[in-house]
Amino acid sequence: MSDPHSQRLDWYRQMLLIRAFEDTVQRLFMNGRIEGTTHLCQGQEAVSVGAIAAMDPLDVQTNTYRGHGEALALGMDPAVAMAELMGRSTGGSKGLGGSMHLIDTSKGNIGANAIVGAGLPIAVGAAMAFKLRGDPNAALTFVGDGATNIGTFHEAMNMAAVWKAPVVFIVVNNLYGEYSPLRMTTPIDDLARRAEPYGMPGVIVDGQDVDAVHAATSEALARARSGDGPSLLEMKTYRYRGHSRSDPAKYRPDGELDAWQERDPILLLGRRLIEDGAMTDDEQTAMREAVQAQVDAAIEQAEAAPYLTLEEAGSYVYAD
Amino acid sequence: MSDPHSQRLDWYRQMLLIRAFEDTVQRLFMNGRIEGTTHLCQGQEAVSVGAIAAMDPLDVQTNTYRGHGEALALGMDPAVAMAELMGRSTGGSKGLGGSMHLIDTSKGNIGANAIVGAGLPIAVGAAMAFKLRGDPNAALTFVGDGATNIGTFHEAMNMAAVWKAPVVFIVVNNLYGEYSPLRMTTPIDDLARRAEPYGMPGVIVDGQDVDAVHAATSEALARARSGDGPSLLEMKTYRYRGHSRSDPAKYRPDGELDAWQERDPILLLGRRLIEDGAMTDDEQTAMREAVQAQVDAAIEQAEAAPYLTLEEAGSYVYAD
Amino acid sequence: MSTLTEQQAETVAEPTEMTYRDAVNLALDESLADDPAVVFLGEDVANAGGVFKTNTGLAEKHGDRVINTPICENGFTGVALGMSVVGMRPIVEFMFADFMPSAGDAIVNQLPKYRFMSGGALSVPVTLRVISGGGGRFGTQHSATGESWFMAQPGLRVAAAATPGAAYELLKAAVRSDDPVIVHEHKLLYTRKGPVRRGAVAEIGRAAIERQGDDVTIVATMLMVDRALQAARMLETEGISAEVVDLRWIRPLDVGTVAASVGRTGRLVVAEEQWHDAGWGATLISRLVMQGVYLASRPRAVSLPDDVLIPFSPPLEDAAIPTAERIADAVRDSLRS
Amino acid sequence: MSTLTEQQAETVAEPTEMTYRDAVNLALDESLADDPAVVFLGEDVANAGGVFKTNTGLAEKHGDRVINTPICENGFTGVALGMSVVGMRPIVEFMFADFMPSAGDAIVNQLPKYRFMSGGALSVPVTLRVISGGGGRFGTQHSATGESWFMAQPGLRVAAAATPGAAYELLKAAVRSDDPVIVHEHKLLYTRKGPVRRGAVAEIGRAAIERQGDDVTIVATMLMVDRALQAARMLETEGISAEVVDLRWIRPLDVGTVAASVGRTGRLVVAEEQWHDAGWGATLISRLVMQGVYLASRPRAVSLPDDVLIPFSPPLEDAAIPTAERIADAVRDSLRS
Ligand SMILES: Cc1ncc(C[n+]2csc(CCOP(=O)(O)OP(=O)(O)O)c2C)c(N)n1
Ligand SMILES: Cc1ncc(C[n+]2csc(CCOP(=O)(O)OP(=O)(O)O)c2C)c(N)n1
Ligand SMILES: [Mg+2]
Ligand SMILES: [Mg+2]
Repeated sequence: MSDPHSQRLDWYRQMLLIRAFEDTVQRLFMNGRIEGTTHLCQGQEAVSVGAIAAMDPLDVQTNTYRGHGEALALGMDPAVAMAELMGRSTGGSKGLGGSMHLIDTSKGNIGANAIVGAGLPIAVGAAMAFKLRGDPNAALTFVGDGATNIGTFHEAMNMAAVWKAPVVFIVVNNLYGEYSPLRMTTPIDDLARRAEPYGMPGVIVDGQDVDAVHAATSEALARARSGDGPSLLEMKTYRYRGHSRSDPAKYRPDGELDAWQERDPILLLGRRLIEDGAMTDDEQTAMREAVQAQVDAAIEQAEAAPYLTLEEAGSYVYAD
Repeated sequence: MSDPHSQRLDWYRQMLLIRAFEDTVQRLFMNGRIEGTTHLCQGQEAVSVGAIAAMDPLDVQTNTYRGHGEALALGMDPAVAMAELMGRSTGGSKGLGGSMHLIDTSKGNIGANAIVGAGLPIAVGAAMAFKLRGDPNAALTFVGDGATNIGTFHEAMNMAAVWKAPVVFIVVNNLYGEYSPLRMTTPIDDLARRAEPYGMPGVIVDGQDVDAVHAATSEALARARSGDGPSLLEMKTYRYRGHSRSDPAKYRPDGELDAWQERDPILLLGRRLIEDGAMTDDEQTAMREAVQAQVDAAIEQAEAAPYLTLEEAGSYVYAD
Repeated sequence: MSTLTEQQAETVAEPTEMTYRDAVNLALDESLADDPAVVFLGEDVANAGGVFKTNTGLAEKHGDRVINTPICENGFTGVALGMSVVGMRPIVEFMFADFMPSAGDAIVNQLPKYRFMSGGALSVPVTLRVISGGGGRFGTQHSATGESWFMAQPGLRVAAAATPGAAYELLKAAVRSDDPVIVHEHKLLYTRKGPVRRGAVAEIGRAAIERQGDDVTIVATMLMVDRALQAARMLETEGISAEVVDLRWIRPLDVGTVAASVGRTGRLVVAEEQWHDAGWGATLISRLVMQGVYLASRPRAVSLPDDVLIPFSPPLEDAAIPTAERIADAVRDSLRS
Repeated sequence: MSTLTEQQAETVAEPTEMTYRDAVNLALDESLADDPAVVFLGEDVANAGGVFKTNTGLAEKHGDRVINTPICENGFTGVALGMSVVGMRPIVEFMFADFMPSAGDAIVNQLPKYRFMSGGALSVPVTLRVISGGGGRFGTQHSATGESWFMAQPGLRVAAAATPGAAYELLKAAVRSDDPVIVHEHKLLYTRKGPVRRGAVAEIGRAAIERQGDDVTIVATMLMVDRALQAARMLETEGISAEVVDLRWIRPLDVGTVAASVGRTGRLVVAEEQWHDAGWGATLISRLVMQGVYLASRPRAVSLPDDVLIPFSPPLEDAAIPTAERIADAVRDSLRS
């Protein structure tokens, strides 16, 4: 992965995979092949891929119910992810978690939380463990714009700053918290300002530009590892779909979605790769088809897999 | 009260009363005439008196377990306060609350909370009620430096700012949260910076100077009433005693207390009043003796008063 | 509440059929319309009718008294408390019962204690509307009923709605109470239809006998009432006559109504969408036994399986939540011994 | 825990007399010394020995593994969870049980569910040390035991220490468990003396019979064990022989030990420093009755008075919290019928 070209090709592939996965999952929910609810991340792929590409192998991260992008960027097998969404025993959490909890500890994914803000102190705790043990590692945590209004965000930021914990807070500002536009619940536009009361750097990043996301996250992680403490990175991005399965997102002004799609993260990187001569149009089409095939195969594998019994499920509550 | 002299004479008297009350309460705890624990505010009198003097008659405030200063500055009868500390039926809360809950709704004191940070959203709620009803009133809330680290602080500040609630946050920065110096739990020195992520003004105020406290609070309240929203005022002050009854405050560096006592709020105002020819030395001594007599009388009245029965206590749980 | 019940006598209308969702909406709309002191706040309550579409039209009709909050359960519950002590009557929506622990301090240390700490000077007329329950494939952090979490706390009242009529009357009673009341709604019941008596206000602490029977008393709340009624119909074909009590109030607990029913039937089954430990079912059994109520056979409890969390996986979630069949089995078992 | 009990057999020392406070301190010190993965965090835990002086010397000996936190219960409990899933074994101090609701989300939705949501991939060896109980004139927001608040939650274990020996053994067991365990200490017991067996580790879910008797079984936790023993001594002079069971574990509940005891005595009194609703006392009575355990007379509960909060006023607080006399009265009453 040291050759920059091959690295960015892989980023492109990951973003295509996430997009294909999410589009497919949406169809499966709509036609009832997956039950419950889901929170998709189309449009935010550059944040997941760029930030996670900056992690070292033994770094960890926590994310949210909108965590499919991070899970796949961390290398979770789409078949394992799909099986989890379908509640099968072959899922990452054996079907006990579902769409909101794509977890894979072997990939440094130590939590996808369905409680807003709850993942932040968990990441700070992991970072403090690294610091106490003298490990060279750091933690990332992904959190939404709306989540910056809950107390846990403040408590986690404050502890991380006072302890100089090696953690980076990725605020995924997609302009909405459920049906509420940012300014309906938040008195400012730039959430990077929320770093100030902790004496922590706060940086605004173009969340559509995977190169920019990667560069900013790499710098923040280096700072964290060096002992200089945490950072907050505000990723300006947009979610193409509604908040969750049941949300048609009627509350968004006309044209807003189109404007953002003109700066689609996959489009942007795809253009650059062609300009740089790293990839041809045909290669991109081929790659798109390849990841879709991967996702389609995942569905088949998942639907063929069994469910746990309730008794088996009960064996995963306690360790002792 | 329009004549500035008479107003400042009254502030002086209030500060003397609070000091005498707290010193006396401390003795009563030490010799067991009051049971349980108490949190005294000697050294912080200018904050209580100056801020509360800026309130309109129908404004309200919430404070904390360290709330004797605010309660008395709001005009609570020392005999009623003392009876509450002694658990008597003549206490402000009929003895059900105790030292941590000196409440007097008739004086705009709608809460003294023993849970760190819990008073803040309550003040925001009262302020929002005023705003929704079109009342011309505002709310104050007193909170410690340590309390700015709990989530409720952040949640209250954010709601107040986004709703432009007529509320003023008085951060009483006395440099310690229990046994922890500020910088052990908080990554910054000036808590006024904690207003930034809400787009709210944050002002540093000399908490030893009652005139400065009054001026800053009056300005912030005027702003709140005008619809421009909340403010945070950081009052730099110091608590002379330990955190609570059981705390000898051994953790403080030598000389720190002495340095602060040189800028004792009562001393500062007393000097000014003499310079301004508003008061003589003898008048100040007489006033000091008068308030002490008031406190001593309060003890007698309180100790003569009865207790509720448990059955009576039970009648104050539900309204219906 | 006596005044209310008089008032009610005058004004109760003929029952009209509507969904549980519409009953909630009607109670909210009337509460906001009847009293300018009523405010309604919560996450997205004023947007698109709310996440469970219970709030359709309210923001349009009642303007700035329907307030979208930031995501901060403990904070906005404290805000409701602050509003209440200066004369408002807030209704707070909890989008999922699972978020009540996020407001744990406000619910345990503030709402129920505030009046007491003021020596009775302050009242706290705050209603928490809590959308609860499993079966929706929302996973282990979004499927609690939480109906017994706060039943031990003096200063609170806790209600749970099993029918459209109960959803309407309980919410009306909560908003009129001068004390903090938690009202649970079950997300799987929103589409259920049933009669609603406009103007009716539930009596605090009064359970409702949903079905009369002679052989056994089944006590349940919310979705479990529905399943208990299904079980009763199944049992009827076997010649077993089951009485079904909708508890309606978890605090205060209507031990009297249940004791009277068990006095007639001699047998008790509690059907609860919660673990048996520290729940209303255990409390009810304990209080009945301490009162010396006669039982012809051991009481039975049909509950969430001990030591298992609620799984996302659809077949597993269905296996965890008590069914009509499991309730019927418990009844049959109780008749055997 | 079998390995632990073997290990224990080898290493348990002769009992030595010490205070409950020193027993807690010893267990903390040994836990930190035995395993570099153990960390201890909370408000002022590293300052002046902590607010209840249970932590004297720990910061000096164990350095940066004893961590003062800012005031943020939900946040630092989440931090402990994060530490635990990457291999540490955190012990968290809650200065007052009343602050657990401030960490409600971490305690209800995170600690107990985290392993399950990961399909068993993650373990959460977190201990919460909770200083609880009334009688200290701390008022209604600082006097809860909170011992049954979380007993319904699968994924958690809950213990409560009545003696110095229990304080030591339960804390050792909690720290060694790979699951989240809440251990309650009672602030009025810190000065009590009793024997402590160094190296002993409590068995999870095992109650202790503190006093043997034939006529009645009194079940209690923490301060109430002490008062139950006083009551038993008073009753002895009347020729009544009371067995006293220290429950020790609230989750899991040792129904077996209590059932066996009641099987011998035929009578049951629960003595609890909590309201009876939704508590371990009600749960125990319900489970015993559902098991069909024979009772010669109705079970009795001595609890906090229904519908009354804990008042500050000293004589009122004393009237609210169960006394040895009230426990003895309940026993006498149970023998009458
Ligand atoms: C404590 C809590 N309150 C409310 C919710 C319901 N909820 C789930 S997602 C969400 C909006 C979060 O918005 P944001 O943080 O911007 O993240 P996004 O969904 O945009 O990725 C809300 C209110 C929750 N899960 N947890
Ligand atoms: C939620 C909560 N956590 C912990 C405590 C215990 N406690 C009481 S006061 C205090 C320190 C508060 O410090 P600060 O906010 O600076 O106020 P001060 O005591 O200095 O006036 C602590 C930790 C509490 N009362 N509530
Ligand atoms: Mg968002
Ligand atoms: Mg302070």
